[in-house]
Amino acid sequence: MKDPEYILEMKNISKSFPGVKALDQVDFFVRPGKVHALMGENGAGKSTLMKCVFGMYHPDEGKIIIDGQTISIINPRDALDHGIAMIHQELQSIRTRSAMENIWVGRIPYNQIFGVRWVDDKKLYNDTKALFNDLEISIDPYAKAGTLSSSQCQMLEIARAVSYNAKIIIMDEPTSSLTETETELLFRIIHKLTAKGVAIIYISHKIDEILKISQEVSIMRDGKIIGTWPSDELNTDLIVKRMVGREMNNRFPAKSHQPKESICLEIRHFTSANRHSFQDISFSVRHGEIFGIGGLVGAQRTELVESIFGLRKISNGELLINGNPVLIHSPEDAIQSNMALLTEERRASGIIPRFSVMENVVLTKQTANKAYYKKGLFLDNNKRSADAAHYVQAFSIKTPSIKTEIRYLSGGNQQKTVLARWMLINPEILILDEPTRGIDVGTKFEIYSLMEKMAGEGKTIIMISSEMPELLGMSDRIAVMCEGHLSGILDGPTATDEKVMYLASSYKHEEEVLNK
Amino acid sequence: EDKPLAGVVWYNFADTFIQNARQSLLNVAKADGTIEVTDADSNNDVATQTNNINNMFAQGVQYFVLNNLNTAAISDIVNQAKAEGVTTIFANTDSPSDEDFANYDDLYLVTSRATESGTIMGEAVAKYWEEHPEADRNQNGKLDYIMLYGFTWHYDTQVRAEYSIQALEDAGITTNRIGGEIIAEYNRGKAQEMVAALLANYSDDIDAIFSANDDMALGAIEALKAGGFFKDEKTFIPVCGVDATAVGVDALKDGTLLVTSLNNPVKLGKAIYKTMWLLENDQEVTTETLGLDGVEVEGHRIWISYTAITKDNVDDASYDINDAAF
Amino acid sequence: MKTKNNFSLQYIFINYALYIIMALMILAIGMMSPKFFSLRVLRDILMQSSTRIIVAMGCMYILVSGSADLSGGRTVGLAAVIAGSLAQKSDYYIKFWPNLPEMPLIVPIFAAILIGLIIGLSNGFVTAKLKVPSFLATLSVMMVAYGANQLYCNKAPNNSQPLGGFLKTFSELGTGSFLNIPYIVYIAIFVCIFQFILLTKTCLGREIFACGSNQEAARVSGINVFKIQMVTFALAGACYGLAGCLEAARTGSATSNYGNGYEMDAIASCIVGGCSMTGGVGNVFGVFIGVLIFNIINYGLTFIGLSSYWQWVVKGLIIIVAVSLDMRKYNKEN
Amino acid sequence: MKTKNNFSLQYIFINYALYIIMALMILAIGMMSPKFFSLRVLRDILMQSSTRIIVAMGCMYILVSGSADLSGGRTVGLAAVIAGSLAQKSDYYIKFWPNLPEMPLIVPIFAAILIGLIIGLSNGFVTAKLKVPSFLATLSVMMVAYGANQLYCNKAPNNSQPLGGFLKTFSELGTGSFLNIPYIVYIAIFVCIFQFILLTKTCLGREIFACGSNQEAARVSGINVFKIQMVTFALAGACYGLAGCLEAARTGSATSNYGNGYEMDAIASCIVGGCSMTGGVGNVFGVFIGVLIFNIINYGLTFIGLSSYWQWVVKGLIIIVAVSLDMRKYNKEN
Ligand SMILES: Nc1ncnc2c1ncn2[C@@H]1O[C@H](COP(=O)(O)OP(=O)(O)OP(=O)(O)O)[C@@H](O)[C@H]1O
Ligand SMILES: Nc1ncnc2c1ncn2[C@@H]1O[C@H](COP(=O)(O)OP(=O)(O)OP(=O)(O)O)[C@@H](O)[C@H]1O
Ligand SMILES: [Mg+2]
Ligand SMILES: [Mg+2]
Repeated sequence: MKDPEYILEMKNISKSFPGVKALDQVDFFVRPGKVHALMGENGAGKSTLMKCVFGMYHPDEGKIIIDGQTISIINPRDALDHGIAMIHQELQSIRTRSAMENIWVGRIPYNQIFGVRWVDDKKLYNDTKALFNDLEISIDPYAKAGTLSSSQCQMLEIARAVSYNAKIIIMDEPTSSLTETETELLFRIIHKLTAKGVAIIYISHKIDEILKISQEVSIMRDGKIIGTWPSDELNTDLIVKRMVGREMNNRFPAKSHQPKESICLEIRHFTSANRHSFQDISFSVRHGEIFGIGGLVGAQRTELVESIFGLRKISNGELLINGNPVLIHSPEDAIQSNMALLTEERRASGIIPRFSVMENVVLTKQTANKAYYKKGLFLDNNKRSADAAHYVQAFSIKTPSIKTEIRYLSGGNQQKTVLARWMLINPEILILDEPTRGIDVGTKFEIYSLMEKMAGEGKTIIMISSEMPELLGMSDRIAVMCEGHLSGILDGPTATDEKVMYLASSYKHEEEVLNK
Repeated sequence: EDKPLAGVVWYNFADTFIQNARQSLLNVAKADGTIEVTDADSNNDVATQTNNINNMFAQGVQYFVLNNLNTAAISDIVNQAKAEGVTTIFANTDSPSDEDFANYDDLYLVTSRATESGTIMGEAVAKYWEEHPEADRNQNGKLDYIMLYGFTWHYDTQVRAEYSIQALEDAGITTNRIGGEIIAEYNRGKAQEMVAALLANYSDDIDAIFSANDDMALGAIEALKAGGFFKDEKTFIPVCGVDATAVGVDALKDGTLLVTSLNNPVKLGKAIYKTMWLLENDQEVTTETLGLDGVEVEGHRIWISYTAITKDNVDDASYDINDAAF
Repeated sequence: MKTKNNFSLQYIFINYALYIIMALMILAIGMMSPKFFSLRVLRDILMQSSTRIIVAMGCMYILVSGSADLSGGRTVGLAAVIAGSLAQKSDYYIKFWPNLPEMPLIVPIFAAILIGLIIGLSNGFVTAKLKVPSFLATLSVMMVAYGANQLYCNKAPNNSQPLGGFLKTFSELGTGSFLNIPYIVYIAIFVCIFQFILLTKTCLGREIFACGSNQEAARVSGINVFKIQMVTFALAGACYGLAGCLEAARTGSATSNYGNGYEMDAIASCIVGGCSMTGGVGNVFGVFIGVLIFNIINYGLTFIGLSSYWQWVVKGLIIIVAVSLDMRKYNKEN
Repeated sequence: MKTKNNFSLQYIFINYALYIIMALMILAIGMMSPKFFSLRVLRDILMQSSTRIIVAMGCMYILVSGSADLSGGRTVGLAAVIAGSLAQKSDYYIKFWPNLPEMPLIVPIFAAILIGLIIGLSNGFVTAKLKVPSFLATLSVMMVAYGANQLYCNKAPNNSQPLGGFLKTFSELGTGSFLNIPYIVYIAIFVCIFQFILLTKTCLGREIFACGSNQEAARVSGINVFKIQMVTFALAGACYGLAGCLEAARTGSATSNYGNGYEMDAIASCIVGGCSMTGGVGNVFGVFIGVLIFNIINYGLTFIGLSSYWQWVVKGLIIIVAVSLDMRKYNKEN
């Protein structure tokens, strides 16, 4: 039998959910040994299409052909048996179990004695270690997944997908919580895989990555594939145009704001109650400033901003707003001080899954300002709907209606909804932890514009970002953290990739120097 | 200082009768002071009772009093007590067999005859039935009754149901049970709800209601009242209970409850204590030495009789649990 | 339009499985015994459901907020006894508080709700502040409440007798009716409406749901999770207290054993009615129907004269069938 | 090195709070009544804990796999009655099966485990296949089991009487001992060791944990979640069945009420021992200690002669204190 041209063919796939036709007669073909990128705006149907391949959804119509054979995939087990592996966009890890079990779950190495499958712990550890070495991942195989940071969990997912030795690996936004160093690592892994003939389906909103890694690009819009092109025929503008359906010349809005002299937020000697976290951090942020925070994974940026917001305890340090010391013990206090925090993990600490889009948007506003939505004793639904509808429009949140439960939205649209929640309270200090994670280019631009506008109004914005262009493109100043320490603050306009990267690993260097 | 210790294991403190017997025993013991009493609650559970028995023996009691739930394992318990060498009194429960008494000399029984409470109900209803020809409400010649059970595995529930019907049949009355085993778990609310449901369907048939305790009988009465009964003579339905609780006696006075029977908890408490006291003082246990009204001694078996309580003798239902004289 | 057709038939069956089964059940019982279709039966069932509905409503607050509550039954019991002890006629021969004058109706009601509140707040404190898992927290508080109840009942001169001799007004509360509908049915419906409004129309209600659905996200969004948990447990406690008082009034007596097992019935009714043990979902009407279903089964099976033994078996099977059909509405791929 | 010092003292107190409290409790009881420090008491407590341990182990499978199981108690009851009815002497005056010859010991044991398995598999089927939430599924199955048990017990000639008159060998199983340690203690320990090995050393065990911790993640990793749930419920059922048989042997009788409430005790012990209601965590040793703590409280408080009313109060308070201290180990900032 001669090798078919395509390893995976999806023909005429349709899938509907109540109120949405998520996939509309999609044809999609993937060649072996190639990276096939799949792009599209939030809610275009990318994840849904991939879930159909992986047996998590069952298409209403259409067929799936693998290696020239039409097959029906009824569950993920089937998909795995057919040599398909997947990195999921939203999947949480098995938090109570170790990293190595997370990788090998479902096929833990064993010795069969008396018909019982005894776990071969040694092999389990060694295989994991070998896999990690191979992939250059430095995670303790014994560490509980619940104690890992989101980027480490993402690396675990990647390692897991690779470990299946699959013919097809689906990667649904694998880099959305990775820093550039790790992204590089992922690309090296991908190269090794494609060299072995593995087909990769790569979903991402980061166009640079797509152009760098993929050979072919398919673009989806509204549940349809609008075309497939070889990557070398494409460039950023073309992709954006095809995705969004209109021209987009700039990735970032023109800088229009000017930081004021007055200091809005200042922290002094901030030290976490957790001894392994950040130590002695001091900086101040001015009114109308966009203050970026950069660093590698594990730099404790998230912990720092969560402490500022009252989610975590500090053992030392003080916080000043407009020059006045304030005590913040809880997010409630923080919100009363006009702060907002968009957290890093939308699933864990962002969305209220059972709430409608509308209720998710208005949640903080209605809690913080009880009088605002009240009509008599009760909530004014018209007002709430109007506010929610405004943001659904402004952020182009793709949802069948504002009454749809948020858990049915695509990942990017969930992120936009949570952002809208914070925008609605119109905070003086807005802290964003990876704000554009999983968000499509068009909307990213909208969000950047919004940040510009807010800064222009004299509001203070602190943004953690692992996306270097975003960090460099938006920030007035960039603080770089390394292993819980502040290793330096760079001036936005003069900062470069290299400078940030140097500082991001500087603390380590110093310590090494000291030890020698 | 070194007073002999008596360990008492009751089946369920949540049972009013048991609670009063327990209190009475403690009061008598405290007032007299010869024997110290400690007790435990089996919570209506055989396994807990088994644990409590071991616990008492581990404490090294000289007298062991068991309000036994585990009526199938009497011989085993007697053997265990014998091995421990502890004087044992079965209280208010099914009697050990003659072999058990032969097997162990220091074995006693202090109890009411549970069967009597059934018989009292049956006889009262039989009497009512004779006197009131209209009591056969559907005129089918049969006495259609509802039987409210407590817990099915309870010896008392079983004999009360059995002997009440037995008494009717002995009086030559044909009976018919409506609604199968209605298990209301000695619970007033449950009985009320279940009788209400039965009443909605069999309202024209029901001739009498038997209940294994007063609480359930009172629940039944509430349901009957809501169903239009007890308005006058004509709408009277005989309902019988057991225990003569305060609320039960109230109902007798109101003319709703037909009959109840008193198993005097004070008498039980006193009889248990007096038995131990006599043994402690090396005296023989006889009806005379025991000296309690309505308590008879038959060998090692000490019987307390139930008193039937009706509207006419409600005063007999009262007792004073603080009465410590014996 | 193949889909459309499927829609109308299958859709209805899937989405209203619970109601359909309830209707079938009623029909079946009615066929065996036509007297079942009577106002009296309806009234009985509503009346029997009333206190259960109030307990289930209390339980629903807790489930929606993401906890579990095992203290319901024993709180009902304690409240019943306390209300009863304050509602006795002054000439009753074993009056609980011999020196207390006769009280106006509001006193026992208020006392019952108060004791419910206290237990609720204890539950809340142990769960939300001491971080004991709600299952254990409420189990422990329940034990303390039960112990306290027995100690109270055992006080002289009562000596663990069932409490009786209630004032006319108090008994009337539980057995009287207006327009042939019992007062307690009005009260239960009032509690439902109150709760419906509180949960869906007020900010507090939405915050309760938010905490139950994703506590961490709720916290980040500025909701005071501790406060919300205290409030839900307090509301639940108040419901239990009220239910206890009505239970005493309805049955005309009270013992320490009242309410035993109500918490399980309440949780079960809530789940049948669409609440989830993991929190954040539930609607008042569903829970109302859930309680009714249980009570219709109980009443109906006794009504047709089925022995209690068989009732257990049949009840278990009905619930399995009803809920498994009902669950199909969540298991569509979406 | 201030931190180091803190470490050694505070760390130990926080991480071993449960053991420390248990030790304090034992000391306190021993001070009040020195006879408490005796081999006999130890033996009693171990013996009383044995069946509870086996039930708790069964329950632990379910909690770890992310479900809840309310059927434990009634399964114990049914198994006890069935085992008992097959273990009677041929000359017992109300023999359950009058025509059956005396059976070898293995028959009642096997029958009990079998009935446990059947109930477990029913639970599993209703939960995993019919998608009824485990709380309701096991509640319904429990109702059916209880009804069946009462019907069985009510069969002539037994008529709901407690079953007794067991064969020597059968009673010996529950009361006999080897090297002064009761057989049932050996059996309980064997069950624990078996479970420890199964959960930690075999693939099946790992899969159970994975399903409990994150069912969706387990499913997309290719684990057959349905199979795992069936297996855990079956294992749990087998434990309950075994416990039921031993309970009958230990007490020398059996009624349909056996095992009533054991499921709650088991869940409570599991949670005290570190299991979570949300699944995926738990260790055999912790659960073992959890059961012991409950039994020491029960035994100890009776031993010092505390009245049953006060026992409820004290027990509730001890659990609150112990668990809230124990919970601090999870609430450290790390
Ligand atoms: N389980 C579901 N139920 C209902 N609607 C759904 C469900 N899953 C997805 N959808 C809808 O299908 C559409 C496609 O979603 P999908 O997750 O495939 O988008 P996506 O292209 O992956 O977007 P993103 O870039 O944000 O991840 C969305 O409109 C979403 O609301
Ligand atoms: N050693 C650790 N132990 C426990 N939790 C950790 C540890 N390191 C990180 N985490 C968790 O992971 C999350 C992110 O951690 P951290 O602040 O170190 O990452 P970051 O520098 O913000 O990196 P990223 O860019 O991925 O957000 C935090 O919520 C933190 O609790
Ligand atoms: Mg997606
Ligand atoms: Mg972070």
